[in-house]
Amino acid sequence: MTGIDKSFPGVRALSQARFELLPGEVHALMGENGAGKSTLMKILSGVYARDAGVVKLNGMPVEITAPRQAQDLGISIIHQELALMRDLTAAQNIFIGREPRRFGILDEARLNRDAAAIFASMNLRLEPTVKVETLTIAKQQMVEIAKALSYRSRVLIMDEPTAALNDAEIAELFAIINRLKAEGVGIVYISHKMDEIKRISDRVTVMRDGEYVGTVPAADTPIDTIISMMVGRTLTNEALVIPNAADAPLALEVRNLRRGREIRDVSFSLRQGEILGFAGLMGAGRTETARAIFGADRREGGEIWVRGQRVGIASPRDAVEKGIGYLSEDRKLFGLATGLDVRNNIALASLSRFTGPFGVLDEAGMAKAAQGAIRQLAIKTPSDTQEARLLSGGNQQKVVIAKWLLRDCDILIFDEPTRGIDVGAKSEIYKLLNALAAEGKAIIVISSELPEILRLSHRIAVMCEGRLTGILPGGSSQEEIMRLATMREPAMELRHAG
Amino acid sequence: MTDTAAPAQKSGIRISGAFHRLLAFSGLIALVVVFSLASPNFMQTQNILAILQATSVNGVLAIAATLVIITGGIDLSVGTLMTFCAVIAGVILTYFGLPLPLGVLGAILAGTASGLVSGTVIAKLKVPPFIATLGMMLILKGLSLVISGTRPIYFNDTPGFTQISQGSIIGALVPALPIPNGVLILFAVALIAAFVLGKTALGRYTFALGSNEEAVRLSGVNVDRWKIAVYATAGSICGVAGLLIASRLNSAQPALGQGYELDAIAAVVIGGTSLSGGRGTVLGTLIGALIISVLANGLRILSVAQEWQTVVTGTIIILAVYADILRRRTL
Amino acid sequence: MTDTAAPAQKSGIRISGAFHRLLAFSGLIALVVVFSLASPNFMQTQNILAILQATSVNGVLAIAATLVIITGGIDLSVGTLMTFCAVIAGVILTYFGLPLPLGVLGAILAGTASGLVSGTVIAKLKVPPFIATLGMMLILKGLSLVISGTRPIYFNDTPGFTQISQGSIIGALVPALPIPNGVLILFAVALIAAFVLGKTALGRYTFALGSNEEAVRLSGVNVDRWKIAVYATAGSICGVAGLLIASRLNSAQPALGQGYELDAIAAVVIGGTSLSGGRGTVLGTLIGALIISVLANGLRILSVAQEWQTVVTGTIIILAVYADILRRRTL
Amino acid sequence: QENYDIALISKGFQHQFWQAVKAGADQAAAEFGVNVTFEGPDTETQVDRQMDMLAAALSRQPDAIGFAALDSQAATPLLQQAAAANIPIIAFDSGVDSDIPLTTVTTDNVAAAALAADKMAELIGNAGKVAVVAHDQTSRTGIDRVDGFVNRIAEAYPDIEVVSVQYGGGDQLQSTEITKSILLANPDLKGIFGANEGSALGVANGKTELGSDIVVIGFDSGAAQKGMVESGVMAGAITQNPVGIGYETVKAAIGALNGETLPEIIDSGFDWYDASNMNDPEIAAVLYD
Ligand SMILES: Nc1ncnc2c1ncn2[C@@H]1O[C@H](COP(=O)(O)OP(=O)(O)OP(=O)(O)O)[C@@H](O)[C@H]1O
Ligand SMILES: Nc1ncnc2c1ncn2[C@@H]1O[C@H](COP(=O)(O)OP(=O)(O)OP(=O)(O)O)[C@@H](O)[C@H]1O
Ligand SMILES: [Mg+2]
Ligand SMILES: [Mg+2]
Repeated sequence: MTGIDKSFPGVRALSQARFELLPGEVHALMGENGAGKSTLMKILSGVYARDAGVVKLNGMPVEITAPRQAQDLGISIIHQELALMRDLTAAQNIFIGREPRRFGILDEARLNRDAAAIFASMNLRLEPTVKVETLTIAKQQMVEIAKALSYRSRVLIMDEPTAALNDAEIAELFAIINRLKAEGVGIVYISHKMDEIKRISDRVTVMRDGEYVGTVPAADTPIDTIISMMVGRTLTNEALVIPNAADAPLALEVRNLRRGREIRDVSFSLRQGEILGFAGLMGAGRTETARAIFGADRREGGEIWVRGQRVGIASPRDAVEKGIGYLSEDRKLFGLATGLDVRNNIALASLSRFTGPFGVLDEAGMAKAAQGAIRQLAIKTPSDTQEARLLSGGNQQKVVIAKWLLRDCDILIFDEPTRGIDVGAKSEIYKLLNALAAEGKAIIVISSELPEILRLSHRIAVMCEGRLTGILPGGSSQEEIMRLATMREPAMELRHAG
Repeated sequence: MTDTAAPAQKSGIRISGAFHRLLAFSGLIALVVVFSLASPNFMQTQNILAILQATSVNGVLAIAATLVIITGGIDLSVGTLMTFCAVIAGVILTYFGLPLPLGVLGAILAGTASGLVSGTVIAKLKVPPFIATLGMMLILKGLSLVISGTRPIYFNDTPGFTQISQGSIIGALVPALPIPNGVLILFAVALIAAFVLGKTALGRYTFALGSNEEAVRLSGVNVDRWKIAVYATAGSICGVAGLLIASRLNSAQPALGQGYELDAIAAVVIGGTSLSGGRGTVLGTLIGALIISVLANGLRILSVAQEWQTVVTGTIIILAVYADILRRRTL
Repeated sequence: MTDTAAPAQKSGIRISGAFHRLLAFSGLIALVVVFSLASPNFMQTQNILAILQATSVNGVLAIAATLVIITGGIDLSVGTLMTFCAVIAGVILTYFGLPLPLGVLGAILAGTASGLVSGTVIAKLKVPPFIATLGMMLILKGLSLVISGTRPIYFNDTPGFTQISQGSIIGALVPALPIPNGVLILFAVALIAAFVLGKTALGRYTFALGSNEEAVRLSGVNVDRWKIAVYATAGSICGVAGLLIASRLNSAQPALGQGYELDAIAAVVIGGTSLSGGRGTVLGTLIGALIISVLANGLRILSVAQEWQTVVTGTIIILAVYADILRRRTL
Repeated sequence: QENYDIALISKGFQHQFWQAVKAGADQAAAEFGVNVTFEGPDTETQVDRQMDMLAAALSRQPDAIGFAALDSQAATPLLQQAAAANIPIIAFDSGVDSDIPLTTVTTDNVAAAALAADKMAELIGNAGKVAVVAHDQTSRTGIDRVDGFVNRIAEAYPDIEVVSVQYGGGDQLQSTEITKSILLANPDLKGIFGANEGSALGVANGKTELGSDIVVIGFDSGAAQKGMVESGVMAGAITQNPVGIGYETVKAAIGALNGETLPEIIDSGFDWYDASNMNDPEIAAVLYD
């Protein structure tokens, strides 16, 4: 691909962008949020039409104007934003458009067999007949990967495939990638996780502001060089100062929280100025716990105490009134009002603050607050009146973070806050969380990235299968966390039995 | 509208799928029980047949609407399209005097053609389904009047015609069960539609389109073609409804049909199909259509004053759907 | 429905916002031009006033429907609620003989109350808006007949009543411009609704609910309360429509109203508001309502046969929306 | 005298005409001590809805049925079913094309509309343009009244031209808008015939809103129409005798149940009324509110 241009209303997403992929190569595409990575790949896979430039396949210029054409040319893509049909089963999603038929009738048995075979080859335990909407995002992501694999393409594009995956799944994915590579498949790999780039890719192409910056071999280029190519300057990666919060007053106490098999008797406390990390494997129940505390889901038992007082939280509204904020892990479904503009999304949880007499809104105040947040979090958007759905994935995540910062809660629960966020912004967010803690705010960070948990937390709560299997001090080792995260036979259950 | 926060399943208690499905009938069964107790005339064979007969046309229209609604669209033209197809049958059989099978074929093809037009306007011109089918509703209403010369076309010269809906093949074999053919046709259409939805590619894409049209497009599927196919299928089904109503009335009444779309859509939604697409069943729609006719019939049998009938109907429709919501929540 | 694959902006050419808004009128303007050329009677002051007067009731109903549709809901009860409010005004003014302002207040409060009921059923009982308002449509229709004793209530004892819609305050000041009050009320309602939608918290939540209700709930907003408030506001606006129609007919006609919801929703959708919620404008709805009345008036002025009027109306509704889609795509 | 159960299935329910028929039926019910129910579809196009009502009425096993057919042929099978069950049928309003009904209580709509044409001609001086606003394009009464009026004009008044026939569904508001369009399109129009109550009121309303002085002739009565005839907005109107139709239908049904022989047609008649005669006792008796 050479000389690719692409503009959207008010945004020049690509200008003279360039990319090249060899067979049997894993080629990482890097860049900050909004650099144009997804857009470039959408052009390659026939989702967008380019404004200018040439696309060549095996040396021959090709015109790709529809996803179908890309598929026929042997190009398939795993989109950054999940593109699944929620009401269909996993197997039905994978083979959409290519259903096996017999006498015109769908061969559902074969469909499920084929899907099961793909899952088996991925070492994935998943019923082909389960409806996609009942799956966690991680499992949904695995379905997307299975779908892309099922095309047996010569070119496979993966746009942040690991954003929602845990380490075990990532390892599995990398095994698959290595297998494909051996078969001569060319793979475009987009990710904001720097360690993965080193582990998996052969070459790295960096983009900035829609332009081509350079291509370097992955093995002999230091990470810092790649990062400075991305952000156009060197990032100082200063060690974080974690002020001690051990004797600060209690902000939040959760006692014996229960719901079915997802949350089994979870108790912990959180002090003001403290960051409590939540680690665990996919499906450990961290999200469920957070949602139950926030009142987003029903509880079957347990008490919640805020600042030493027992509170009844029956809905998110109650939680917010008690000063609790929750940043959801699924921004598209639960975080963003995609039809509204950036300004209103940022103000959404704080509208009452901007409401004057007769319910009239202080639009100027909202604009000022939104623009402040846009600057603070370096959200890449043409203006605060841009529709939120038109932002790049990482910038959408920042908008949701800005919403909760503006709300000014005392207790903040961040569920996968850096999902899809670039390195530069990530360290900004780490700094921000630290600053918030320093202000005395109590923070829970749920993350599937252990380095992130280790870097941020004063203490680390580990969950496994709905139980809190232990709370570790800040400096604990990864091995210690993994041991608790896989502790199937818990001591707690025995204690209850006795 | 989102079920994502669906509560956890009660551990221990597991209710079998069959029982679960049976409960879906609960609103209908409750109505039947109440009316049976209230009036001895309700549970008579004659009256049950009258109810089924009254369901046949709306049921078939509702099945057509179900297909379209599952794609996330809407079809306001089902009622006037039904009439248009009846008029076409009238022209073929009475004005041209052609044989009965041609009339049947003509009515169904007219439905298909109209569905093709709606589908094309929606898929290719990107006109929202509400507007496209609203336009078609008016166009077909006008055309029915134009073609028929604004008067009913009678089928007196086609002796077998009234048998389509009013005859009883079963009754000829088992005289104790004089189920009218119209009712059989309703069930046949329901079976075929359920088969198409569950077992064919068309059905698969119907659900997929309603679930996430953009994802289907990104998967390389020719979204436009399948969408048009769904509207065309729904149109053909409206053609069957046209034959049913024409046969019942032994005439094509060109002015009839507007307003029928609301009853059809109501049956679909009462039956649990979501207007936002992606989910729905033909069985649910049948139950929805039956609830509507049982209500109307029962209230009449009880000689409830007509103005109160409307009030009661409105209330019970809300309660029936609310009961269904409660049932799903507690299971 | 997704615009993600929208083609690129023509570089260089930038069209100002004002011009862009003007073009939204293009369908309407085209119709006006065609009818003016076709008939010298069309562009008469009298006729323009007749068109505006004819728009007033449907326009006000469509504004009510706009609010609800932006939340992603639907209100099928606007037509019969209008009638119900008119009947309430009749009971207050004619049966009880109370003074005019109380009748006006009563009609509007009746609308608010009904909206509160619909909104509560939708927000608290989670009954889908289609079903809840379908039920309310029937309930209100029945209640209007019951309360009025199935006969019209005349306002002969309330002399000022016909002035609400038919009088002309402007005409009294500027005799050359005898714009009926009904039209002024329409514009007043439109201005207020636009203000509420654009400038107040209620309006902001209206859009937010239609955009992603779950996200709004998880932001700690009392979603139920705002949703109920939107339906209640829409209900109050239907109360205004009830006064308008009662004043025009100098009577509350209890049987009228059903079917009016379709015209109202059509105006909303022609005006560019999406039925899936999250976007829409009052100005668009006004234009949509005007397109409907200009079409009806123009075709009648041209003495087009009525069956053809329907055909042409259906076609033009589709074309008008298609033209709007093209315009947005090329800009 | 037995407490008979008599089901009346009419063509409509909500309009004042049908409410007047119902009033007549209720009056007879009270007088003869029988039980009467009254039902009809929302609009006069819903033939199949009427069939469902008739079927439900049959299931109720009433002693007799009064029936105003929207379409005679469509009803034949159900009427045969009633005959088989020995339930006497009395037709009312427009007739039923069948020999099953024992008698028909009816108005001759063609003749009634022709009378309206004669009055129109007289009032506009036998020359000029007129128009018709009717309720329905396909129902029997709609067709008969339009045909009766238009044919009479064509036959007897060569200098009168019917420039427009439009249909407003009997909806007052819609009929108002139609009237205004007709008036604005034909500034030299002399008169309009509104072929049922809703249409007539709409025509009068449109005339008032435009401040026109055309001749309006209405059909049926009702408080509003009577008021307009009195005030002169409407020159006059044709009235049927709906109360009489309802009364006679029930009475005929009781007669049939008591084994009396009934005449083939019970003509309920029609009259012209205007400001000059509407207080005459025999006219006042057939007008209703
Ligand atoms: N459909 C669209 N309409 C308008 N602007 C768009 C659209 N899609 C992308 N953009 C803009 O184009 C730019 C590039 O976006 P893109 O999604 O390619 O970024 P990215 O490099 O993938 O970022 P991320 O790492 O956050 O996913 C961004 O500024 C984005 O806001
Ligand atoms: N595919 C599945 N089918 C059934 N139940 C599941 C599935 N995935 C998860 N669960 C249940 O949901 C509960 C919580 O899952 P969830 O993935 O939200 O937890 P989490 O710790 O937040 O994980 P994540 O890393 O995905 O955020 C688990 O206890 C598990 O029983
Ligand atoms: Mg991206
Ligand atoms: Mg989680």
